[in-house]
Amino acid sequence: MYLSLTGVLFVLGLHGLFTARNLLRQLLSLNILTTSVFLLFVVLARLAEPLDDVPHAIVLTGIVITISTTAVALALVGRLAGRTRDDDAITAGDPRGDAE
Amino acid sequence: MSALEWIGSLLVFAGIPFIFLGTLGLLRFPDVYTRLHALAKSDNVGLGLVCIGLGVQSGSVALLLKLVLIWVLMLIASATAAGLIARTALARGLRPWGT
Amino acid sequence: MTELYPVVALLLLLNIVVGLVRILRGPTAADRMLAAEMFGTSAVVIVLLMAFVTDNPSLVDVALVFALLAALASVTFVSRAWSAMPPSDPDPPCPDVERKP
Amino acid sequence: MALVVLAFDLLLAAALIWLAWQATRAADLFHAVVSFIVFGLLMALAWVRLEAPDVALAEAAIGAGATGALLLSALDRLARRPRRHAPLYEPGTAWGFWLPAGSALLAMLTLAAWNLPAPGLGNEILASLSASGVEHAVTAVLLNFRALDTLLEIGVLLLAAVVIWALGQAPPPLVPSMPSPALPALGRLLFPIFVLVAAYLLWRGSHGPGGAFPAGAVFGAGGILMLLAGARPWIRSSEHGPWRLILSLGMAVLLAAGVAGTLSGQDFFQYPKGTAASFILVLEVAAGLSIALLIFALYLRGKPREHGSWGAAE
Repeated sequence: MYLSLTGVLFVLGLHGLFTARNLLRQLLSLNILTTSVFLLFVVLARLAEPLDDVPHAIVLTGIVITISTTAVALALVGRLAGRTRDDDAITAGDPRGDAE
Repeated sequence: MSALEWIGSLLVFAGIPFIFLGTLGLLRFPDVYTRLHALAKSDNVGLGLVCIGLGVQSGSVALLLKLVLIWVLMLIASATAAGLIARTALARGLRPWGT
Repeated sequence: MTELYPVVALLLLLNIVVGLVRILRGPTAADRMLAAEMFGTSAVVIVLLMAFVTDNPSLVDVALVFALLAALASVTFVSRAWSAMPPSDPDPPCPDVERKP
Repeated sequence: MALVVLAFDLLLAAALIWLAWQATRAADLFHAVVSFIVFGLLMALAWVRLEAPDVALAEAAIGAGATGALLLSALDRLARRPRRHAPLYEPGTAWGFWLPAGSALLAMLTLAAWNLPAPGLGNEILASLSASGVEHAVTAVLLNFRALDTLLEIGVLLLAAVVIWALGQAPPPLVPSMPSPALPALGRLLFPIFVLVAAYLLWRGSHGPGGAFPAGAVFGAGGILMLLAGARPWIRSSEHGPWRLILSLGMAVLLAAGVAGTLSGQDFFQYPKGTAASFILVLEVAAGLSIALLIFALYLRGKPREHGSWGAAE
């Protein structure tokens, strides 16, 4: 069951990563993609008998790596937004609640 | 089933409806201020009852204290957040409902 | 009585799912943030119940970390994100409830 | 009872998929970010369900705390841009392509996942756990059996901080539209508890879920909270010599421990017999401190300024 969840999240993340025009959205998609891979690791660890702890440790490492990549990407996006006034790549949309 | 476990379970079950009521308020109340009002009070009463109930049920003082710490932390967090959000909302010109 | 705790956890999860409607509908950013905060409370209760059902005291630590970091998201929201949003047009009144005259 | 558990799992999975969808497709950016934060919250519940309390702890500390704060703060740079009616997504990526392609990919992935061999290192870990110096298997893997991974991971964190500093000065934060006296009070009240919980998690690591990563993340989140509450960050360009040292302390100590093994004629990261417990304790403290400061440094989004206004209270 959680295996199929992994697949669905993976596809959703991939879709967002390829089609979103906004860098922050792509970043969120990338994070969802990573989470789905973590989920696969943990599900497989649970299938093993007895419970396998190595994937857990790897996922812990992965979470920390993910936050460092996210932080670097956010800093870069922030710089880009500061540099270019009007760029399609970082069209930030309107973060308020009433868009569209 | 000892008396402590009964009391603990009853407290837990007494706390759950408060959390549901908080969500009801979140969904049905008309503006940010009333929703804040519903959540900040109701949810924390529910959480407090559950924490104390589980602590009583476990029969361990250390665990009870830890659960109470969790409750106090949530109280601090939600009280501050509610105040901050309401203040900022007012400063941004969000008019309370009915005015 | 402990046997009923999984049912309670399920109901609380349902509670969160129902609350997702508020995130979907908004209407203001503050409403979404509030809903997220509410999920924090429910998630803490679910984790605590799970800790008792599975008899795993380390899950209480997970709840503790949740409770500790509950304030962080709302504080960041208020002092960074929300203050930066364009204040020109006022937030719309809630459309799903009729306003009193 | 099994039915209740199944219903719980199904509901959780449905909510996660819905939130992932919202996070990638929602029309407005703030909605997407909040969806992602809630996604992280529910993911922690999923980790708990999947009997991975260590991962749940890390997700709660990093996902709910640091990532949320990072994303929400990033919005302040991006939020000021005028509203534009550009398409949110690449044109030409029609459903006619993505629906079959996604289903096909999904089918292949599921097939592949079913055919993966189940990892079965559990017995080996249990067998060598007594020699590792700690009682908790995940900590043993992280800091003894696979310490190389941890070394490289801290290396990546350090690299991220260096890259961010190299981008230039940290942008000055915005002043909130309505400063509240509650905020500095919150910082003063909560920071000691943050430190206490971080120390507790570090201590727990040797015999239960916990350890350097959640501890460091909680400590770092405490630093972020203090910054939001208007405190001045203590990492100053001119005088942050000691802070630079602590930033690289974890990396240095781990590297030293690894090389020490090699120099004494053993394998890389093989601790002398009987001293593994103390080695791991030293490594945990160093790594925890470093991770805390690194996460804080990541949050600053640039090289700290020497002078000038920092916190909201100034």
